[in-house]
Amino acid sequence: MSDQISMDSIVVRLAGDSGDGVQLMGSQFIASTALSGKDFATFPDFPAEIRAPVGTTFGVSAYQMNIGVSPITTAGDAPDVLVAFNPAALKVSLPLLSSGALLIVNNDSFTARNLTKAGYAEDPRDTGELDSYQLVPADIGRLNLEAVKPFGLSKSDGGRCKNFWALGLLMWMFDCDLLPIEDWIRQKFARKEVVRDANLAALHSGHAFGETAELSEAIPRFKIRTADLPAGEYRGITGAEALSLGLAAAGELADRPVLFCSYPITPASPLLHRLSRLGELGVGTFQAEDEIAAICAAIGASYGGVIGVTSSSGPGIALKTEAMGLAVNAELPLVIVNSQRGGPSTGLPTKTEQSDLYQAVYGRNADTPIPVIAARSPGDCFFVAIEAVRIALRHMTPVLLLSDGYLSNAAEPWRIPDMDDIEPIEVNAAPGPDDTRDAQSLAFERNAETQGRPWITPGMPELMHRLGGLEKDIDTGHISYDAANHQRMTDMRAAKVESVARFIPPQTMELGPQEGELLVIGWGSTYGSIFQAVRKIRKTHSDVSYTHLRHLFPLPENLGGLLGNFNQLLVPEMNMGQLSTVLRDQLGADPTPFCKVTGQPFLISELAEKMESMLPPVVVAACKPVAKGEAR
Amino acid sequence: MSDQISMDSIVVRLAGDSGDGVQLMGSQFIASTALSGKDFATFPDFPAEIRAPVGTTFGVSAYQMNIGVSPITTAGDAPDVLVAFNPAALKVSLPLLSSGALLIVNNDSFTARNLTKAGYAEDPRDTGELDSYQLVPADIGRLNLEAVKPFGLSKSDGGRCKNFWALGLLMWMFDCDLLPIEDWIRQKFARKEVVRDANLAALHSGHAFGETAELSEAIPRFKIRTADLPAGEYRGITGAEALSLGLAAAGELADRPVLFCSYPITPASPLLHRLSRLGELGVGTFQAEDEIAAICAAIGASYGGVIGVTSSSGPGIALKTEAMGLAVNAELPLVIVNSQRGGPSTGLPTKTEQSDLYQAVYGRNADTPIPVIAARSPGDCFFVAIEAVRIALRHMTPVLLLSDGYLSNAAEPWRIPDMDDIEPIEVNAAPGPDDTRDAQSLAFERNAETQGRPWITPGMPELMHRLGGLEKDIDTGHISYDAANHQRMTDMRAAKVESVARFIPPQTMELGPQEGELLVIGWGSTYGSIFQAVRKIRKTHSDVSYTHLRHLFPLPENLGGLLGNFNQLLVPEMNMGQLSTVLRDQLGADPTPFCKVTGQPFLISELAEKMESMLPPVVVAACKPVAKGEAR
Amino acid sequence: MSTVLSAKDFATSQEVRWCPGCGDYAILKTMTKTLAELGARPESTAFISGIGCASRFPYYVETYGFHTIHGRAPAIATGLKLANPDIDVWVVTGDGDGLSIGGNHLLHALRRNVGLKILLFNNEIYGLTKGQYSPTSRRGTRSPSSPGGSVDAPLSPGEFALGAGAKFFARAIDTDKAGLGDVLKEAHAFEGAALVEIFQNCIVYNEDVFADFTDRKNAAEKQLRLKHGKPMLFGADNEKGIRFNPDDFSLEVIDARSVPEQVLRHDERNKVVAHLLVELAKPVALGVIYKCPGDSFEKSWYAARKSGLKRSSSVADALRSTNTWTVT
Amino acid sequence: MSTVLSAKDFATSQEVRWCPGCGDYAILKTMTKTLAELGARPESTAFISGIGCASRFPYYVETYGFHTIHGRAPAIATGLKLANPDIDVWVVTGDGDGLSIGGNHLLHALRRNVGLKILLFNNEIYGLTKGQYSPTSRRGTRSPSSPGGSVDAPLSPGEFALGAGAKFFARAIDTDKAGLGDVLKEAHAFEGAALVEIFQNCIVYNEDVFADFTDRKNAAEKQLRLKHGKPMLFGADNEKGIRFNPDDFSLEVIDARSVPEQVLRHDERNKVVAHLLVELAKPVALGVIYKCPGDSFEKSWYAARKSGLKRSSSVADALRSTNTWTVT
Ligand SMILES: Cc1ncc(C[n+]2csc(CCOP(=O)(O)OP(=O)(O)O)c2C)c(N)n1
Ligand SMILES: Cc1ncc(C[n+]2csc(CCOP(=O)(O)OP(=O)(O)O)c2C)c(N)n1
Ligand code: SF4
Ligand code: SF4
Ligand SMILES: [Mg+2]
Ligand SMILES: [Mg+2]
Repeated sequence: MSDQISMDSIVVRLAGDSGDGVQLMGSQFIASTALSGKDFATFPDFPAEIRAPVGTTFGVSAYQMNIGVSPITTAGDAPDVLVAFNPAALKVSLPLLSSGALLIVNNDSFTARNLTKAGYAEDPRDTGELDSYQLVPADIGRLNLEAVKPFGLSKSDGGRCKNFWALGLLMWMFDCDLLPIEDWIRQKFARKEVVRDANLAALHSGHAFGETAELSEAIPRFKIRTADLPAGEYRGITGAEALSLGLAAAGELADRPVLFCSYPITPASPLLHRLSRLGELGVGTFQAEDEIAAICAAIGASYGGVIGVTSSSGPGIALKTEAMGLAVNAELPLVIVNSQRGGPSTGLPTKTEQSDLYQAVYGRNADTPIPVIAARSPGDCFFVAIEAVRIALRHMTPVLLLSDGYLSNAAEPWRIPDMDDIEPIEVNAAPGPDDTRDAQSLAFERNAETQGRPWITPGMPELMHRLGGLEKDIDTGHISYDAANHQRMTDMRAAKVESVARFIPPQTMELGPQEGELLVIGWGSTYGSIFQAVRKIRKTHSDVSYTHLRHLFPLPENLGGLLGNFNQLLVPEMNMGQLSTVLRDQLGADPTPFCKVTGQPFLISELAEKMESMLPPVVVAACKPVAKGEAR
Repeated sequence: MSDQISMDSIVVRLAGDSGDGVQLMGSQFIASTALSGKDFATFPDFPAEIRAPVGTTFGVSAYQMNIGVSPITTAGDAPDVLVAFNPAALKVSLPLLSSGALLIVNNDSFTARNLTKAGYAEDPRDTGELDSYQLVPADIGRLNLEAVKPFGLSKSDGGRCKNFWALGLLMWMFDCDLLPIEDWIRQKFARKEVVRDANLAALHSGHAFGETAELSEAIPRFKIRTADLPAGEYRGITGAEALSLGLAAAGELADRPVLFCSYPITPASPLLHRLSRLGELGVGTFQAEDEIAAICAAIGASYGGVIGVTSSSGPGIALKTEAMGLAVNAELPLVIVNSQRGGPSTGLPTKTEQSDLYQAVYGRNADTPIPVIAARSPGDCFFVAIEAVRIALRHMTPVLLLSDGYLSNAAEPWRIPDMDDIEPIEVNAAPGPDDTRDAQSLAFERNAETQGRPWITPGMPELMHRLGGLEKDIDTGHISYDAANHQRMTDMRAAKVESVARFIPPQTMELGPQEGELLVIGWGSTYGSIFQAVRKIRKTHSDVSYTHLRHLFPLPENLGGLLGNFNQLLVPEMNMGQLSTVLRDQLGADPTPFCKVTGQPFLISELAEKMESMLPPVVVAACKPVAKGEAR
Repeated sequence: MSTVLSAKDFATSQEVRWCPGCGDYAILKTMTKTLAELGARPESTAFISGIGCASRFPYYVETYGFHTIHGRAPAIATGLKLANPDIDVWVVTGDGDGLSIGGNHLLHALRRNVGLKILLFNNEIYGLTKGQYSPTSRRGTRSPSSPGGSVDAPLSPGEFALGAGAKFFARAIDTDKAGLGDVLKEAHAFEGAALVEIFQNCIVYNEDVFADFTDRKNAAEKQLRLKHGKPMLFGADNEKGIRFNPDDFSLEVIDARSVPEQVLRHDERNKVVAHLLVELAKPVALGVIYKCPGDSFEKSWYAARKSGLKRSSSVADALRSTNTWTVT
Repeated sequence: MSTVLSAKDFATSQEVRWCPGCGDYAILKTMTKTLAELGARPESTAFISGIGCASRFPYYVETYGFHTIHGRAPAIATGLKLANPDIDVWVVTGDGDGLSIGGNHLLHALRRNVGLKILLFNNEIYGLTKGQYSPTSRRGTRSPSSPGGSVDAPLSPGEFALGAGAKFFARAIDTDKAGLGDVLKEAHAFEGAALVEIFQNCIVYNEDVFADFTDRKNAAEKQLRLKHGKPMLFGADNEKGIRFNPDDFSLEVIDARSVPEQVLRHDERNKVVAHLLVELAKPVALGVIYKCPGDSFEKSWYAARKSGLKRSSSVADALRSTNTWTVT
């Protein structure tokens, strides 16, 4: 066996046609590395078409992963290993690779036709442009077909096994146990024996290829150090999984069912899919006729005493806006999940962006404040979901929860929390009947701290009352057109949302001191990249700190103070500077925005570079030449 | 004839049941005073119900007007004359009146039943609570019925003439010519002779009552000085009228038809109603099935080469949000008019508010900038409509135009502009066919200054191209998922809207010097109140200035500089501080918000008071006592 | 509180805010009376409405009530019904609310057969927004937004409902206490979505638009009151009948005395005849036009779930339902 | 450019981005061929679509094309048609786009009879969002959002259209060039709103859902190809016929040879039979099921306006159409 290359972490990218099964292969590989105790982060990147035209660059589907010792927080800037199923995949990925990267390419796909489709005038394997990489050409197509031949599949069906062939090879390179993935194949294809057996054969064939090719020592093997993660029971989790489980957990913590009402849209649909399998946890799902019906059904559910949740991405959230106003006015709990994607309009449905913050914080007619919170990582989605429900029930308000396409699909290892450690969610109890006040007034008797009113729902005797979207008398809830009352109600609604800030923990630093030269402020899924970038920069600049916001509206009460402790503020965002607006507006701060709107997550390197540019150059004392006449 | 009381201006308020015809009476009275050359401003204030229950306070419909020498810019803080058709109308209006005001009350309505409905335990005419006013009780009900008796109307039909009876009395008090209103009645009721004659009889009876009662000298007559308005041809105009005519004018100036697509909603419907009568001006109207269909039909119209306009108020605008994103992405011209009303949700449909500024500036998913402009007065709506269309066509972008319920219904005398003085609106011409580039690329060849692309529409030969809401290649307009292209397109969309600022006149002062202590910044329909309040305060504080924004996004380029010239900034708004947010965000300013959310316009007095509180007390040198030990 | 309730017990303290003479008053009265007669429990009854004059209804009924937003009541009511299928949910909507902006939600609530009793107050006009023509307004309707007369073809609520796959469609007249009361009771008894079109007179903006057949003096000649299993007869002495003409596939009026055997018997489940009945103009068909019992949406929805919306498993287990590993 | 155009001239340079084997390819091919056969002018033809796999269609046709937003194509197309009634406007939509989120716009476009040719690509699934069940999916459809099988009752596009007051409804199969081509031509010739339901095979998420009757080997037995005025015959040798049974108001299959006089002749204007035909399952009715010519919306709309959208008066005059006075 060749010597294994030991590394702290490694970035692997799989790329191929939409139909090549790259996403499946990636997630299975990650599942295996997870089981071997490594930390990881993934970034699935796929086209908007179901099956984009074969062989084209815009049809390339990719899965990138970063595997290694903790903390791994991004899928990595530059892949060290690329598996390219066709020339287009090679072409698209090449600019990303780290120099000297290992390139495993599927030889059989380098036909004249595919090269043309990918826009290659000449075969790149011949032009020398791959010279700086470690090229491992493999006849994946042919070898796979040979492996599956015994099962009598058609050529095209047989060809579909090639992701398992490549997976087998990867498993060998990273010395993973084949057993779990074999089990998985057996289970997944239990009803299609031929496919099951063919996939298993392909897997073993790829694995064997590693062993055999090893003889020529062409393929390196990697030994990645095991993650030094905190002790505990772990699982792999994507944002969509964590968010669905979090919503179910909130239902358990509040002891109420959850009704999730949605209409499919990329990249929000996985939530609907996952939740529709969580019936046993007291979660119901309703696929409505559109986004408006979805939020309205969720409002109806909340009105009926069940935790109403709705979900979509930007364009669908836009459609829900009017109904959010109703939930605010009617003072009903509701969670609205936005899995953000690139826009405007249909935009870039499968690419990630954080550009719906304006919409979340300011995007409604009238003075209609709604608390806004955001998840930072796949696993964090679980806790943010619980937090959203907690706020909604405590204050009797809709809550906007921001996730994004990247978070939904990305995976990380996650320490399974002990449900007993999580505080139960209290529901504002319905009052007993009261002779002195009628039900109508009881229904609007708000808690002085939270402005939350009791959650009185149809079915409760003696508490019948009428609710509506017209302005209500602040005490009785009856329709009121009174001028002074409208001011009081508007103030109450503002106070309600402001009061959320008094229930949340103070903002803390992720990295660095409480005061210094530069504070980086992040929110949402950029957490991973910013964390690594600041960690890196801090090696030379200890006066750089990093804080990451979960609560975007209202902001934590101590945030203004923290911001004031630094000379410079940097806000990296995957939008045109929306959090910077909120910070200027809410805190009068003057941050430097760092914006990227390409549908791709930040690279650690570009973040680090930006920070460098804001900081004094590092002085390496010994070597520093003193310019003539320079005052020291 | 009794001596006439000469005044510079007078505030008159009419109030009664929704069914009493108060709005009609008010607008007719104003038409008459207008013809006699007075300046004026009106404020119709009515309940949300079609016919709210008779006799109740929430069913009171009122029409307030301020008449006099120029400039009259608000309907006045405190009425000098009140005509109250019933106890509820008296009760609601009393707190507003100036001390010593003249109260004309309809005696016949002060029945026990009506008093109870209005919440009066005792008849206020007996309790002394009207002592500080000048009470003129008149048997309006009875006298009117007597007057119309000859025409054989039923009691209830006859009773409906009483607004004309009261109008007759007012006409006498203000010495107006009866002829125009008689003509109007003859025309309006041409097909219903009996009603026509009864109304005329009621009008004359009221007028005669003035003459007769005069004998007892109980009723004063007023002589209001004629307005010193600039020379020109004038008409009365409401915001809804001016806006409709402005849209038609824009069509004429651009030499394109206008298609106005809308769905009824208070207070936006009057626009639809008025425009549906302007067919001869090349304006079409389409009443869609909902607000989404309305904006989409308008987009379709613009796509077809006609100026597409849509209109609604807050809740309906919310529904249009998704489609606005399409118009931005497709780079199509579109005007979206928002007649704002009180919210959130159904809120206070007939009350005014400026609380949709957040929605206008920030309220969309993704980075989707749209220019936002607002009208300041009824007549200004005409020019703002033209400006909106001009921007839309120049930059090929949707434009949001903010009006509000107050502006829609309020009236003022308006100098009719000479259409020849208004610059024609240029349309980005379609290019001729070009052999070197295909139609697809020609359609997206943007003007470097404005980022406006040519307006190529179906029917034009050789220019067929495909358009859509997915991200487009910046040059060819083909679908593009390319990362760098998305950044460039996002930047282009931002640049497009920013470029609007280079085409608008620099911000100027309405009142006061270019630098000083306090700058008041207003927008929208608060113009009238702020103008009067600053004019008042400037008598004692010459270092107070006032500027009023038409362009809210992007802001005028010189605005930041102007703001910097003052020590303090005050932003009065009928919302919770939304323009303050925009100023903090866009200019890093630190304004003091002054917010009012009662569904009622600002009073001049409350604005003046607020300014006082921010300014050093006026030192009246001679009398100022020097406190012991006080350093001078 | 299990005493017998009267119509009055279902009235709230709120002053009713419709125009004097509006047909909505009569509907309200019949509704509260019917609730009392049905022995409805206020706490397990909810009225959900959209926006419009009609949609003010919930404020006046002493049960749970939710005046929501324009056109969305069926969607909100669907959520409520899934959350708590034990609540009797009445939806009140208008021709604008239910068929213009809300057409899609009504369509899908009917298609799914959600157990809602939906009352469509059809006055062929937008009342609350001051009289614009609506999707049910007849061609040529002059209104503030159609000063020259509307050009849109009107929608037939009955055809719409049947096209949507509705399993219950009935009609009644606002002021016809008995007829409306009967229909409300039938709707209440129906398991799925029941759409009731009520001809409602808006005296301010569309006065007497239905007077031709609702006027009591014309009632006998112009109304066809349907009863399941009974022959379709009308006229002062039931002397006229309805016959199906298989040659031109139409319903026609015949002399019921001379050819009684040719008079069609009303079969609520006959969808073909229902299509013809909803289009019949002279006379106008009233009562339950179509009824086809079957499982409601919520029933099927719950049936597909082992324990309803109850938890039968724990999140702690669910978190571990995939491969896990332990770091020590 | 008044040369004769071929199908190829209607193809754009864009690579077609559907899954290999998707039924959309066949429809595209027949469409471009039909455009050529109709002598359509590219500059006065526009394709407007919503969002979905089907809605990618406009990118591939060398005419004007607008890929809009989900469900709203009929509304956008209505605006275009009013702005320029001379454009031939084709709307392309899917069962999700047109009947789920866009149900209301389709409803009202049909009701108003706007002159749009609307192609509903019905694959009974949401293709683009990866296979969730749609409003036309059959009960029990397993999909990512209905792992246990859907419980919603499906909507029938034909019933929906007729309920909406559509004046033209036809059906065709994606791969049936002749049948689809004919129907497209009929739709094109129709003045008002023409809805064409196309059974489209989504090979990825709902493969062969229509195979039972679309398979060529079953065609003769399972398809009823309608021709106006012709008897309703089917079977390998046209040996079977359709009869109307007036006893139970149903369509039934009879032996066309033994009782040929009982075979119904297809009358496109017979709405009652149209209702029965759209519900007929064995055989499935194809071709123009219902057609009732009448003025289109845009025609009535323009007729009500003296000079169309042209100006016949000046703003200067309009500004003075009320009382004015002069200040000197
Ligand atoms: C989103 C939205 N759009 C429009 C309106 C304005 N609006 C309120 S009621 C109504 C129509 C009412 O007509 P209908 O449903 O027939 O009820 P009616 O008043 O005739 O009883 C409209 C257009 C609104 N409140 N909200
Ligand atoms: C407002 C909005 N909601 C949801 C979506 C997501 N979406 C895109 S296409 C589609 C359904 C497509 O189904 P169908 O119309 O049947 O077309 P098909 O893909 O099957 O051809 C959905 C839900 C969207 N793009 N926009
Ligand atoms: S406007 Fe018409 S529908 Fe509305 S309350 Fe008045 S009469 Fe009734
Ligand atoms: S997902 Fe289905 S409908 Fe969409 S392109 Fe693929 S086969 Fe066609
Ligand atoms: Mg109505
Ligand atoms: Mg589909």
